[in-house]
Amino acid sequence: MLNKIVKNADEAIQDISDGAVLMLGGFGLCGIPENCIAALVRKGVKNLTCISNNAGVDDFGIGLMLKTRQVKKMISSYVGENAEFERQLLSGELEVELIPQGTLATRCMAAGYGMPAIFTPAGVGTEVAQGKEVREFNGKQYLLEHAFNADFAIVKAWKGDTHGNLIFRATSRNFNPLMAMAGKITIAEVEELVPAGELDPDMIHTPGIYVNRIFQGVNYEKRIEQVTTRLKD
Amino acid sequence: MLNKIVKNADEAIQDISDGAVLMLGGFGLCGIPENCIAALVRKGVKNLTCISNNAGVDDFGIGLMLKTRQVKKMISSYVGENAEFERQLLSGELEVELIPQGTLATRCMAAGYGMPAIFTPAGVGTEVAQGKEVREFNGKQYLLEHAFNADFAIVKAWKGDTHGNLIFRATSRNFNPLMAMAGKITIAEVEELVPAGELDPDMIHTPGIYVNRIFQGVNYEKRIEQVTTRLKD
Amino acid sequence: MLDKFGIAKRIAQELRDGYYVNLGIGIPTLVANYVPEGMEVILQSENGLLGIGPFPYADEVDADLINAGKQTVTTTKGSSFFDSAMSFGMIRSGRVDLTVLGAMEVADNGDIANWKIPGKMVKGMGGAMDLVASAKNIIVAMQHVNKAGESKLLAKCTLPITGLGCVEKVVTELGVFDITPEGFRCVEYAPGVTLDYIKEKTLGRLVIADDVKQMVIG
Amino acid sequence: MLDKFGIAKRIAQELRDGYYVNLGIGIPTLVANYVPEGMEVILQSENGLLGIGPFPYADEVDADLINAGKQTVTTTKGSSFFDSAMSFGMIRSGRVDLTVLGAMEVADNGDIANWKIPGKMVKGMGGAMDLVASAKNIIVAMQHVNKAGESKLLAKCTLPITGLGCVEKVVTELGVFDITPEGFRCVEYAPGVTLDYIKEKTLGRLVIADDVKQMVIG
Repeated sequence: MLNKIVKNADEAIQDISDGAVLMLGGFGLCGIPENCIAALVRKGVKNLTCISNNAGVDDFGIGLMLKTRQVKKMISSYVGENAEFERQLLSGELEVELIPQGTLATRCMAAGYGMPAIFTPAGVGTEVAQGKEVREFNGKQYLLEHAFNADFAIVKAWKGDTHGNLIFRATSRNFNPLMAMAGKITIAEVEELVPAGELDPDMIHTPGIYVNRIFQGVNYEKRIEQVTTRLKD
Repeated sequence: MLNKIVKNADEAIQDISDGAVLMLGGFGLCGIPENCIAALVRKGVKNLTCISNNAGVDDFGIGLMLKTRQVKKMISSYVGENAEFERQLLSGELEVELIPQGTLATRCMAAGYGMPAIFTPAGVGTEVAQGKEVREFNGKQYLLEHAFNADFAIVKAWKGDTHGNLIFRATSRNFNPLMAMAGKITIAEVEELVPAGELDPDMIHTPGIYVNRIFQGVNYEKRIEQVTTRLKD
Repeated sequence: MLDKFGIAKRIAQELRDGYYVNLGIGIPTLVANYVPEGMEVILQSENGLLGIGPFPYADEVDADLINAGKQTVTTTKGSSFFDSAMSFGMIRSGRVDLTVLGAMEVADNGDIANWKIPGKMVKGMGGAMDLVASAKNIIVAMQHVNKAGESKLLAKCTLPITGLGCVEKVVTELGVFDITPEGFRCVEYAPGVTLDYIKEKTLGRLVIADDVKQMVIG
Repeated sequence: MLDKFGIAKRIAQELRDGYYVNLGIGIPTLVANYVPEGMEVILQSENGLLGIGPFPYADEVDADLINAGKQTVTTTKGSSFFDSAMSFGMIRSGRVDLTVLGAMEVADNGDIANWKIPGKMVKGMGGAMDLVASAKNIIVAMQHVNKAGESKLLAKCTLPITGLGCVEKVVTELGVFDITPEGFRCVEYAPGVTLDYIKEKTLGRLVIADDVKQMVIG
């Protein structure tokens, strides 16, 4: 029997140890693996390298792991929403590598697709290009960027089945399916876990082959950074 | 108003002219753009370069265009099902470039993703590597393979909407969404064309931005190469 | 002289029916409010949405549905969701017809700086470097001068570069400027603004178009 | 000596619970019939399916649902469909646990030739070159000798190569051979086959394992 199901986040992350390189899905606070982040804080694992588009806010998302000083290095495209982050960065406690968002996404995809490196024009002529190989194709310059190499990918999906197949909802998809393909071990937390056979095989975003562990998450807060609304006419 | 809808296959392909480079979706006879192939035969356009995983059979699929000598060159991974193909190849009437199936797929994806080239281990040490750059990453060798550059991509989907969004069914998906992203002009024929808003935005395989023309196909034959069945107990 | 709404209105005149458009945060976002009547424009959000709708009613707010500015939004008929690699794939392969961005500085060769001020906390480039390196048609929406009154239209960017030679057009409160081999080419000036004032406030090479005219905004 | 079903049965012993497996056309496909009771193995078809089910009943045949051999198939519980790039992505990134392929020749260093015979019509490599270049665990299922009685286990492939140093194990009608730095290492011989006969029919370097034993198949 395929056995990918774990009881909860604590069991899912139990072998993540100090110094691990993690990928964490989500864009802002949208689609983040809330349960696993909470479990990582409980476990107190340290010196983590976190590859994630953003770094959460002071009291939510990866911000919770920053507060407890568990993160050694962030690899992100945008980190502006977090005062504690800024303090640690300026004091030198935290290392930060900023990379273009499309490059971040594509380096995840490259890992999942077994491509060791990709070419992107993003960052040519900027400080992002420092130390990187530049190559011209058809008169345009591209940077050579390498696939990520992460010990664990931790993603959040809307629905999942016991084979590890995942379906994401709306813009909470973002980096999640890319990271799901890219970790040496992929952990998926889902809002609803169903038996294999209940999801339409045409509608699966991440085939189960990429997912090593899956569990039904609990108590999703799904915090919103900026609630913007319009008035009824 | 977005205006991607064309009446039929003849209108969809009307500006494809002699010498064009075409991508045609499908694996074997599964998921091939039957209507557009028929229209290309009617139009009689010649000297085509066809990028397609297979070359059809004698009397169906791209085989129909081979019979009428419209194809100058096939770029495929497997072409074994076609006697007329073999005759033209051996007589030198037809050029054939054989490339590994994963390389074919990834060179389509590269075009759709704006990546000028990709690295793949497929073909290292074989005649496929002749004249190609070999590069080592992490102790493993890879070939540099370039994105395709096709004038038209012609794909077949199950459902589509008036914005050009596409959904594919079962294994008729294959190369179709990749080629849909890769053509300078993308033409989609669909079994069912619905108004924008009827397809679930989470379940769209090809976002409409990639599709320039769409029409509801007719009279799908959907021929099967090998009907294999089992007996009821 | 234009306010930020005027800048957005003027940029909206660059929209064409059926365009796929990516609007950056700030003034660019406002452009969505001035799509001409009867025109269909599809907004791309690089976090994975084609077809951004208006803000939701209070009872429609959905934490899973945000734009690249992390604001809650809605979908439109014909919307689609996709992952971030496909999102930047469509940007990189030139499928987005128009990109509107803010900037701190633009050089007269089309270089842009909009992500980092030395000495200040760096928040990151987000998708800006991908957009400027890939999009085929980039309009910058920004103030002509900074808070110290210094020109942001320069001969050479002084801030760290976001992308090289990529900007097509700049719209400021003073006018509309095409990037040409001769530098900024002023093709329109805002109501109440003189060409001399524009010359005074522009540090990069500036040429005035023969057919320069006063901007008309609705 | 084994027949093709025996070869498939022996290879089925290499399956492990939860394995994702890609089976090539021919003898490899037969392996699916011998998955041990109670074991769950998920078959990948490189045209875009995880979870290949049995052939359909006549009234279930679906033209949109075929395997890489272009035969009509069915799905299983937990199946998923995907495009060809993702399919080879999962192969290339090493997610497929076991790949079983046919071959025309295998060299004692693990090189494989299985796509082209000079002078004959070349049908193409299909996905074979991707599979052999990427899969981490490749077993070749083939006849030990060709129709002319010549060994297909060679010191060096004479036919055009499909991939270099990639084969882990060869199962033929005569036995089971691991690829090792010393060449083919015979670890099992088929019932009714002598080691001398195997030596006679193997042209590449051959070593006999100390613990070589007769194959046991159900």
